[in-house]
Amino acid sequence: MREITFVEAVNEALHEEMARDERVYIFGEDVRVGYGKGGPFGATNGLATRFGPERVIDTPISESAIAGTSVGAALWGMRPVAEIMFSDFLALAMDHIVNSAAKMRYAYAGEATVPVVFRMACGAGVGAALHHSQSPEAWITNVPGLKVVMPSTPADAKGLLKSAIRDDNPVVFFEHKFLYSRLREPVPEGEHLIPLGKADVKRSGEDLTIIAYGAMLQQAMRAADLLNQEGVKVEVLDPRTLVPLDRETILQSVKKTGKVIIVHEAPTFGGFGGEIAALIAEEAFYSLDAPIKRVGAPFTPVPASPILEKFYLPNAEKIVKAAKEIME
Amino acid sequence: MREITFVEAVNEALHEEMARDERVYIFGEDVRVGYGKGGPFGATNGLATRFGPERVIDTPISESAIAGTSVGAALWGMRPVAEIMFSDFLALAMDHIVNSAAKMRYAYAGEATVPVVFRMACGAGVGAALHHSQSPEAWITNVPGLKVVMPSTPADAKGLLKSAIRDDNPVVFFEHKFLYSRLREPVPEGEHLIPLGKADVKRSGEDLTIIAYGAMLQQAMRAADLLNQEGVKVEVLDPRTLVPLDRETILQSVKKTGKVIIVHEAPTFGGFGGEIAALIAEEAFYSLDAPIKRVGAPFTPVPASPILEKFYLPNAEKIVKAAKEIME
Amino acid sequence: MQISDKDLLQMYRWMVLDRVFEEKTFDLLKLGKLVGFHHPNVGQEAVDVGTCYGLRKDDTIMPTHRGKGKYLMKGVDIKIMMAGMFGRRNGSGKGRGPASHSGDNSIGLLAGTGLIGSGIPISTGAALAMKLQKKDSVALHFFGDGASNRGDFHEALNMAGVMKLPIVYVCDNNCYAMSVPQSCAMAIENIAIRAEGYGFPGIMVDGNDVLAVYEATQKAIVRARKGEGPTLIECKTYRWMGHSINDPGVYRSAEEVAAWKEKCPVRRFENYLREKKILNDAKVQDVYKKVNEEIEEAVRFAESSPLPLPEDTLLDVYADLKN
Amino acid sequence: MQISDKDLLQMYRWMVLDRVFEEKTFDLLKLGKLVGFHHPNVGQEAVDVGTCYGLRKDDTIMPTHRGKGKYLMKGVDIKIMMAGMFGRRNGSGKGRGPASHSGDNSIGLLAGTGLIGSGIPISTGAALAMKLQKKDSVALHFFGDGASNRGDFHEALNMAGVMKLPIVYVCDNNCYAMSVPQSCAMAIENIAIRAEGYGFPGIMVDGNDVLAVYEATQKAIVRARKGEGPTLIECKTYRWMGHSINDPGVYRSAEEVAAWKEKCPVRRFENYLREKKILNDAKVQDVYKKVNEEIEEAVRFAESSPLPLPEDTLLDVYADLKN
Ligand SMILES: Cc1ncc(C[n+]2csc(CCOP(=O)(O)OP(=O)(O)O)c2C)c(N)n1
Ligand SMILES: Cc1ncc(C[n+]2csc(CCOP(=O)(O)OP(=O)(O)O)c2C)c(N)n1
Ligand SMILES: [Mg+2]
Ligand SMILES: [Mg+2]
Repeated sequence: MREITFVEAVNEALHEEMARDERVYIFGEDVRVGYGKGGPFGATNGLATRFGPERVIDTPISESAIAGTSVGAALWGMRPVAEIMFSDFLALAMDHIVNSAAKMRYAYAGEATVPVVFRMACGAGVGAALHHSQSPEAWITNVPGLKVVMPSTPADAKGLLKSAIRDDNPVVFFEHKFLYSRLREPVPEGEHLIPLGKADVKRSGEDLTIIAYGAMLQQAMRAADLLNQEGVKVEVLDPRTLVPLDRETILQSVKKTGKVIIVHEAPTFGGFGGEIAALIAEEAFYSLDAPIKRVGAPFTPVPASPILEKFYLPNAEKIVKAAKEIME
Repeated sequence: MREITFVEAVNEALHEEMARDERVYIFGEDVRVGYGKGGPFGATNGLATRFGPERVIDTPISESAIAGTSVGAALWGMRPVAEIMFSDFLALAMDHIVNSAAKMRYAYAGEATVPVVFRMACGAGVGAALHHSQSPEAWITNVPGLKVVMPSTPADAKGLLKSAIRDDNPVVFFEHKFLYSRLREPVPEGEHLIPLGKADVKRSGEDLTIIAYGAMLQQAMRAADLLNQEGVKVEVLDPRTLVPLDRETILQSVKKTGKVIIVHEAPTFGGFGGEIAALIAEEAFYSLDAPIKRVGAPFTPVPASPILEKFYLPNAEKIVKAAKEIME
Repeated sequence: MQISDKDLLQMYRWMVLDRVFEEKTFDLLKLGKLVGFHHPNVGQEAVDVGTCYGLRKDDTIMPTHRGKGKYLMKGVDIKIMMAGMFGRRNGSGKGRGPASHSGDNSIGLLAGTGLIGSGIPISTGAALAMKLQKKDSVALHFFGDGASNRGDFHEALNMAGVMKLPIVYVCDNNCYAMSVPQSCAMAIENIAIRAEGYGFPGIMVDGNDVLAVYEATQKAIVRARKGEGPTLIECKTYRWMGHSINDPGVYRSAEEVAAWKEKCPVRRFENYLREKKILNDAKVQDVYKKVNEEIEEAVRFAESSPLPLPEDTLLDVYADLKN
Repeated sequence: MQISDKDLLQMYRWMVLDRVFEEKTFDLLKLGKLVGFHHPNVGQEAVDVGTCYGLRKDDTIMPTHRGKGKYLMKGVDIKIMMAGMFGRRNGSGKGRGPASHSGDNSIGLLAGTGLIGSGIPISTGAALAMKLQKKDSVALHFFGDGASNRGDFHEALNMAGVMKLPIVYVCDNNCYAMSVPQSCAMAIENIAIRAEGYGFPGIMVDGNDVLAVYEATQKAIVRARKGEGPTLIECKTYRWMGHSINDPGVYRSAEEVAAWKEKCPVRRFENYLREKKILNDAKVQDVYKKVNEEIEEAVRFAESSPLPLPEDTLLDVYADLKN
């Protein structure tokens, strides 16, 4: 299979869905031209020339209205793909994501759908500092009405984004910017759909489950390699969708291995890992034979210096260390 | 000791702190007059007449600027108490809470403090429906740099609010609107300070720990009574401050009882209870002799109808049911 | 502007309905019969009727929290609205959403949210959809003087201006946002001038003159349908009652309220129609009688409608997932 | 406005420093020596110098993401700034925060955030503090044309207007927000007119004419110090380079860029001073020489400065708590 980068996979999904359904349009800052290849990251490359500026719309710097108008257009028959350039700016669009999009169907008592996707680039590792590097998924996972997706591979990015655009619910779609051009992998051409709400076992093993998503999946896979060298058979599970969470696949894996480490890039405290840990501590308690470990960032903003950022980020070594603590 | 209501306790704290420190001022919508007694709930009663309209400032409907200007004023020597009328509107002030207030000290590399309190009325139970009833604490507990407080009793409300105003960090202070005029209890007069970051054991017991905050504390206490009648000795623990969380007191209690139920009013999924559960599943794992239970709201918006709202809200009966599941 | 006698009478009937509905539901509210928040619109009827009269089904409106007149004019069945206010299972919102923030796409009623001002971009998005769909429908969006200070007002109007969207922004300027007078919330007198900053016209009208409101709206609608872009219309009016049932209104003088009551938009329109011989005592009585009957029937319908089932709580969160 | 020759020379020196600093650091950026984002300010120097010249220590400024001239003029040590850009432990931000969003209360430098427009209420809050403290200091706030479309612009300017706060809003209108031309982001040409909607004056100046900018700013500052409220000053200018190092600038024509380079603010001011016989070849060379030396020295300082320690990550999150 041909290999493409993460951002190319995102771009391919957008191309295909715009070609398939003319209700789909792109709405955000610098999406038309950007740095010459569509946006600052190239995610919207070629869309404006192919589909015209009517369907690939550059907006003013107005994150709240980008989100809010997208809710309105979705209510009125369109399927907007709204782009929030950096997921840190989710804070500016927060009201329309949590109070408008998420609650509309309920307010309409089921008589409306809100098929909008909010795409946003998240994560650290590229030296973008405290206001352009956050992993804010936990800000919105307590909000009923939203789906929340965070792919970890190019193939998943394509398949999940296509599904998100076809979904009749509001979907917040996090794309990790570290992966954009750094991760190149095989991605199926054409129709390739991955259902929202299905986790993926990226590697099977019997001794320990590592649950990781976003850029942390790569670190979990590396950690699994390292641990394998010491004879520990690791299962690596990627939830892919955080809301709805694939509880069954998670519980199945933990019931098999009895040990679990949950990894995410956001600070550990208050992060989405807590939800996964709580689920396991309630539903798979009797299968557990060691404490549930979480590996995340310390409770600080993302620092600007690369030296500090490296210290800040969770990585394979930190995962291995956590594993050793519970494998004893 | 004289008894006052929850909102009177809040009001008393504001009076005392404004009298003590002239850098403290109140900033928000309808805080001066409101419905005649200071704001829609009476929290700012008497402040404008006592301290003048210069220090009790009615603002336009501009939640983002209420928060943002408060950050600026705090940086420049003031100690603002900003009021966001309903905590659902936190979504509008989100950027300045998570990206401005929380990160300023870090951006200044320690050379500035941001002593601002964001007060807001949270919670359901008063028929205020989906946009005026949320418990959004989990939206901001993954954000380093903030302190997050949610008192459960009038005495705690007074003592914690006074401490929050004196704190040099940004504090988000949730006041449960169901408690405002419904809960009347003894509150110490004058100087009464409760340190942020200290949990409170509201009732001691050996068989089961119930951790609950906000309006749920009352339900936990009721549940403890009910369980007591069946011979179960319940310890009820109120974290009071969610960030920083008093890990020691929580772990101590769970290590003693071996069983824990975590209760909050927000939807269970993705709620702050996950953090508490994860803490326990990691640090007190070997003391646990039953699954960790969480009791929260279902994963829906807060419904408008009182019948539905009653079904929605966690309560003592639901807590007792959860207890029975793990006491077997 | 030429308006037929029939239309004038219809408009009058709506004015009366709006007035009586708001008064009646406020009484019901005081009796504890309604669920949720309600913000009476008494005194502001001319804005409702002048803007909503003659809209097409494929035009959208998004009313504010204040009053139910716009909903009814856009086509919400008065019984369904009343049942919603009573929190019944068959009413607007069906007990899940509040009656005043429920929508209905089939009649072009967009739901707002309980957040003042946040509806502005949502309506603007509907206008964007209309434009992308190459339709000549129009979005009408309502908001108060207070809402015009929200960032969303600015972001949405600016977007609508630069994208030339088919939308009419109607500001119900009733002089107050809860207890806060306009002068305490902005340094300007005329909110309409803000439109200049977005590159489209801003117009002020006497919000107690239903025909002036109607004329201004119709002009703006024509402009929007032709693809010439948005208009902001500021209607100067006043709310007679407190912000809500909890509000004794201590922040304004009895004289101020009395002076505005003198300018009653319903009576003013009635007098005008009497002068034009379109109305007389008998006709007025007839209108009131029918309106009262209609409302009474709606109340009966609502009171005999079923309450929601507790488990309804769990419905309609997602289009596909079940709780 | 009378300005002494000494002041004019000082201003010229700042113009040159600004220009050379931005060019030099852009070269360093290309060499991979700097950490974080940098947005070169070349072409916009007259705004920096015309606004920041002559400010008091107790006045505040909050610059934008673009350029370092304002920071240096307000009193950030050039060595410390450079060390910050190199990500050193003793530099602005100390490796925790980026050099361009670090603040220093002792010199009236407010830190912004990386969110375009979000600084506007923060500066406005500092102005509120000044007013509450009954000081006659002034806050100067900078933002781009793009930022003026953020809701925070609206909310903050409205608040400042109604509260008559001592603040001067300076819009660096350089015609683009990243790749988006002003015409694509708003339907108006002059952002200054938005001030009318907030009840205070909006003024347009040629942003490449340092003296015009200076004069407008000084007037606004006097007004603010007297308690008469805010002013919005729109400076029309242009950025010569891409938005950032990643931006080849394909969205604008070579002719457009060339035409604006013709209007170079540094050369223009230089010519003016030459005509006034305040400058001559020798003096110009001397200014450039000294500026270059100063910058070289700052680079040497930065390069020999210590890198942060990994554990520094954990510092300064809370005033009291330790990680
Ligand atoms: C974002 C937000 N802030 C505050 C409130 C509380 N609130 C409800 S109505 C209202 C006043 C609105 O004033 P205006 O827009 O003038 O409309 P009016 O009530 O006068 O019709 C306020 C402040 C809210 N619902 N949403
Ligand atoms: C809220 C927000 N949206 C988007 C961005 C990404 N961004 C950084 S600079 C910029 C353009 C800003 O334009 P303008 O305000 O005109 O300033 P200029 O760069 O032209 O000096 C954008 C869109 C951001 N940092 N913050
Ligand atoms: Mg009003
Ligand atoms: Mg610009």
